[in-house]
Amino acid sequence: MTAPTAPSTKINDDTGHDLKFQLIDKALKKCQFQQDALIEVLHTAQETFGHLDEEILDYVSLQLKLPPSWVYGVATFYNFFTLDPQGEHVCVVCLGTACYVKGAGEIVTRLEEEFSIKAGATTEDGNLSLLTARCLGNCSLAPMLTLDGEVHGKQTAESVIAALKAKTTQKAALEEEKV
Amino acid sequence: MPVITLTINDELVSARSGQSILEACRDHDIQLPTLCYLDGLSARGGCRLCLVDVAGSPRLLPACTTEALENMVVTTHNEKIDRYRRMILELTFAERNHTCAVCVSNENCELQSLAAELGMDHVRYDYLNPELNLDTSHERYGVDHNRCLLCLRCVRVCDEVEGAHTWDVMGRGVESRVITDLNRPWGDSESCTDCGKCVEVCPTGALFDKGSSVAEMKKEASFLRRILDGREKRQWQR
Amino acid sequence: MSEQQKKIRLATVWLGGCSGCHMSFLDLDERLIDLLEQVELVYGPLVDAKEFPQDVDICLVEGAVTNVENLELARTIRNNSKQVISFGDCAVTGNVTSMRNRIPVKDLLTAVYHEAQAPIGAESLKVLPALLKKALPLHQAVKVDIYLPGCPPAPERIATVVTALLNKQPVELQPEMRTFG
Amino acid sequence: MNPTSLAEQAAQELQRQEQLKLRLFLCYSTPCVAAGAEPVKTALEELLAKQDLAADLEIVATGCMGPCSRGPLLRIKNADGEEQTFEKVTPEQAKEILLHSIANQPVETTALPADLPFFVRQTRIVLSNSGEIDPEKIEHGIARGSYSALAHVLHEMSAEEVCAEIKQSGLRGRGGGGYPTGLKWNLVRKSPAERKYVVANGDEGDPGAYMDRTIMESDPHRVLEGMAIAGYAVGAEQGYIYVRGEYPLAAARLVKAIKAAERRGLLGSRVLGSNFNFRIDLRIGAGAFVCGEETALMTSIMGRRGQPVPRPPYPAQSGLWGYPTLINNVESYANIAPIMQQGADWFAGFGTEKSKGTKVFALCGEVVNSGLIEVPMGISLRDIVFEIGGGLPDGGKFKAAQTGGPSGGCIPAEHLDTPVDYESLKELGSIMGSGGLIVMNESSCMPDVAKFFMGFCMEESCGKCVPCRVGTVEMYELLTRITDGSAMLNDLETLEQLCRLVQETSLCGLGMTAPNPVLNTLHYYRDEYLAHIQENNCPAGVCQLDQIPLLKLPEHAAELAVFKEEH
Repeated sequence: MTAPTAPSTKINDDTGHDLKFQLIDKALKKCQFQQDALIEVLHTAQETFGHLDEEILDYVSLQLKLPPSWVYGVATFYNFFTLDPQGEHVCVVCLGTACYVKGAGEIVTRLEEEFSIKAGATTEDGNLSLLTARCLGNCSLAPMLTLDGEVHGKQTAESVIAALKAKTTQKAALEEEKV
Repeated sequence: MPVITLTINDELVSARSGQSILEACRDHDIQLPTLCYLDGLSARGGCRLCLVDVAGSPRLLPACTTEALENMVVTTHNEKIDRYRRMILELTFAERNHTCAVCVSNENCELQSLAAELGMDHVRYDYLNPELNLDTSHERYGVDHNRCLLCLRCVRVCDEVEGAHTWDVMGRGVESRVITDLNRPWGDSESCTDCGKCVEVCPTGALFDKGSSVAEMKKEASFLRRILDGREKRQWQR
Repeated sequence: MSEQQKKIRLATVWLGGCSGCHMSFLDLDERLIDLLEQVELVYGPLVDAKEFPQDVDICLVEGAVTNVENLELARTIRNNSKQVISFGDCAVTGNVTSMRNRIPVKDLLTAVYHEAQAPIGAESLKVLPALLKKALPLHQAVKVDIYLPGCPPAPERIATVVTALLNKQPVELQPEMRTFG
Repeated sequence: MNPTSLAEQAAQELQRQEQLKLRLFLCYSTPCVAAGAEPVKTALEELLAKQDLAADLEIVATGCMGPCSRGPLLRIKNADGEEQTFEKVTPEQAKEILLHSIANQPVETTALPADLPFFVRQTRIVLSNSGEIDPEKIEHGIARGSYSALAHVLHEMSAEEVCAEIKQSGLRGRGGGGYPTGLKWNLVRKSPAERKYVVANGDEGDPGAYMDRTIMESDPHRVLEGMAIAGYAVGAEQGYIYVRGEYPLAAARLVKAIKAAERRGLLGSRVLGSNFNFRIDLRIGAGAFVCGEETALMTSIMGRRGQPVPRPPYPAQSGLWGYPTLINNVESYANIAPIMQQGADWFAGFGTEKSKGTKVFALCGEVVNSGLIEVPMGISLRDIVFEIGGGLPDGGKFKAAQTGGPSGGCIPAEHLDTPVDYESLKELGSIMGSGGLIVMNESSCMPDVAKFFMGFCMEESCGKCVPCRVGTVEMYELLTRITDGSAMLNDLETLEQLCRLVQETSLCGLGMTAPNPVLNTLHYYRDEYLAHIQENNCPAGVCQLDQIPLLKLPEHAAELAVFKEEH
């Protein structure tokens, strides 16, 4: 196993990486390195890095003086924490009861077909992660979903696909411009 | 220590205050099936085999985590409880790939002998046949997730007795799996002390000594009581 | 002839298994002679009968249900037998036969018929009965009356079950006689 | 702050509000924001700035007003106290409404009728401030009485008296269980310990339920005040409020509210000039339904895998870190201040004999007015669905009302006149639950709905006990067979037996109640199950039924996916 590396001693050409670890340090200090605050620290890490890889988990385990398997167990228990990086765009389809009876299941199936991924996975090009949620509490907007955190209500498979295509082509166009 | 009296299966029995129903039963040679419970480790109440009927309780209660109380009336066996125990065993067999015939612990397995004892002779539910691996990266031991019951004796013995906390569980629900460190190969574990306690307490062939072939793995969990008594009561036995 | 008619009609069947259970049956040794005085062996790998007969009293079924042919035969057995016995672990639990269940059928056939050391060739697939997605214990296909576990079941277990059946007594295996494996 | 200065501040704020010519209340809760409340707010603010009207006018970004499907909602209130509510407001309409109102001209956009059953059939106790205040401004709450109950309790009542009052009110747990709140408080109060905790369960996980989120978003001080009163009553100095991770807005507002209250001495040390200290910390969930179960929630607060532990011992005896812990649902706490303010007898005047007060429901699914409602206990389902909800849209025919989420069940049309209270719903094989109420029409297939909930429980099972961990998967498999056409009749029996097992032997509430949707739909809609199995027919037209039962496979051998020439 790689030895846990403190950000200060880390040789890293990616300074953003160090900055991100500093955010974790801040969260650790805020909770006074209390072991009970593991979930809070993981929340911070997840928000900062977008996922929790081995290096991060190892670091948190070392700092909180918790066994690595304990930290890994907690990180994999909760839906919010992901061990793999997320896609450029994240689409979360609500599968709560109200959305389900209004056809959210169909939307997921169509998206899976359209982008050739299973719900919960990220496209190979890293462009899109398709996730599902167990009720986001916007039942009056059923079927609803979030696109990069933005709430979209009363959707159809067509409307989502169009919105997602717009997002992905937008990016392609921007890149072309740069070239 | 104060003594209490309770009724188990229509018989008045005495127990020490603070004892669990299971401990009271075992002190009086009343048989109760268990899988996750092991004398010397904290009780967990996960396998649900030691469920008993306690008069006045709307639900069946796990004997291992329920304190025996004065005047309690406990029934350990009846048609329903026995049927439920068999069904729980069916579910346990259906969950992973327990192929007794080719298992290192064949003939020395707590799950296998419990099934025979309780008369669980076939499984009505779909075998889930999960895709699970075998980790033999450790120098002396191996872990075969196909045989794991998630009783977590390994996790508890490693944490509570050895103090290494190498083992824990990842994921949840039917996807749960025991892991070492950050879900790395056991052989790479930095926290593991290679003591082998986890192997000895494992009720099935999930943890085994490397090199043992079919039906060769024999385990002895009684060492636990001995070393715990030695440690807590300073009664080392030679 | 009337003597013959009174004999109990016994059948044994070999589905998806290794025939080890039948070997164990043969290990009844001299007890086989006593047995054959009471029963007529009407079907099975040990006798020459093409079709599963009607009016079978006792049928010992070895092996898991792994393909459509097994399934069809299991149905026939059930329809024509008074008592069906799951004979050995493969019939009772799927056992070793079901270890293929984790592999998709297509990959399995590719591995066996195309990539194996001595490839058998695609043409053999044409005569192969369709495999079920999973190899199943017998009782998940048809109703089973008695479970006789073991890999293989020891001759003593077989003797206990068969004797009880011949004597029209309830079959009750002691715990040590009903372990899997 | 002490009780006197609290009252002074309330009076001051009220006076300020009364001097305003016009107050514009814009619903700024999640559904309305998603429907476009933000551009409306911007438009109104720009207009205000341009016309230099900021001194006489106020835009209040409020919490939920109720009829979420009609959002964005804008309510306008003039100095005489006259009110008008507008639905589906666009920025242009909003400007027009504002300009005409200032000029005292009639507004062209039609307002919602004041006697809309959706509004008049409700009784708002818990939600009395919701839609009336800016939840991020503590003065708004104080002007409407926030923390006055706490002030009264701290200075005029003993802990024992508080518990007695709550007991007398007949309030029962709003998280679903319905355990008498007063009894629970007394248990914790009497548990001898050097330290105790108060926990608010805001991990509202039932799909189709968002009452707690709305309460926390719309009136966070109401919850904090209830917790502080509880802390005083049971002898705790530390509270935790556990908010579902999916609710970032609720969490943010609670953080602000806690800070604001602490700054004014309404929380923290020597609350309101008394000797009572009470801190509240926020804990944010990370996505696990099982954490709604009280023992699992507590393990999660302690930063561990959110797995439940067997009860007894109950949290009242041994909870957080082994200390006695009072754990109640957010909505239960939101009921406390009104009870202390207006008295147990007043509260007990609402509802039925055994179920007192009101209940907040999230009414959604196939219903015209979906949204958040608060109704007195004992109201009939028919009144909720057809009066308040306005019936089903597009001439749809009512098939079932689902309550209690994955722990509840579907109530069929023949029981529409059942009064909504804990006991009646239980008798129908459902539960009150936390308050999700989803209306279904004829296009919902009941075995499919049961499968949906079982899939939910299967994915959310923590994995600690065997019956729930494996049983939910096996039940899901059986339901899959029923809905894909490969089931045989004996599968139904296996399913029912398994349901009983999981119900009776699971470790916690998740497993114990997971079979409810199956058993309940089997009870009321057995014909539908049988149609799937025996006639290969899904009456609602939802299920594909394209698989073949095992025993019929030999007849279909040719179609089976066998490895043939294509390789």
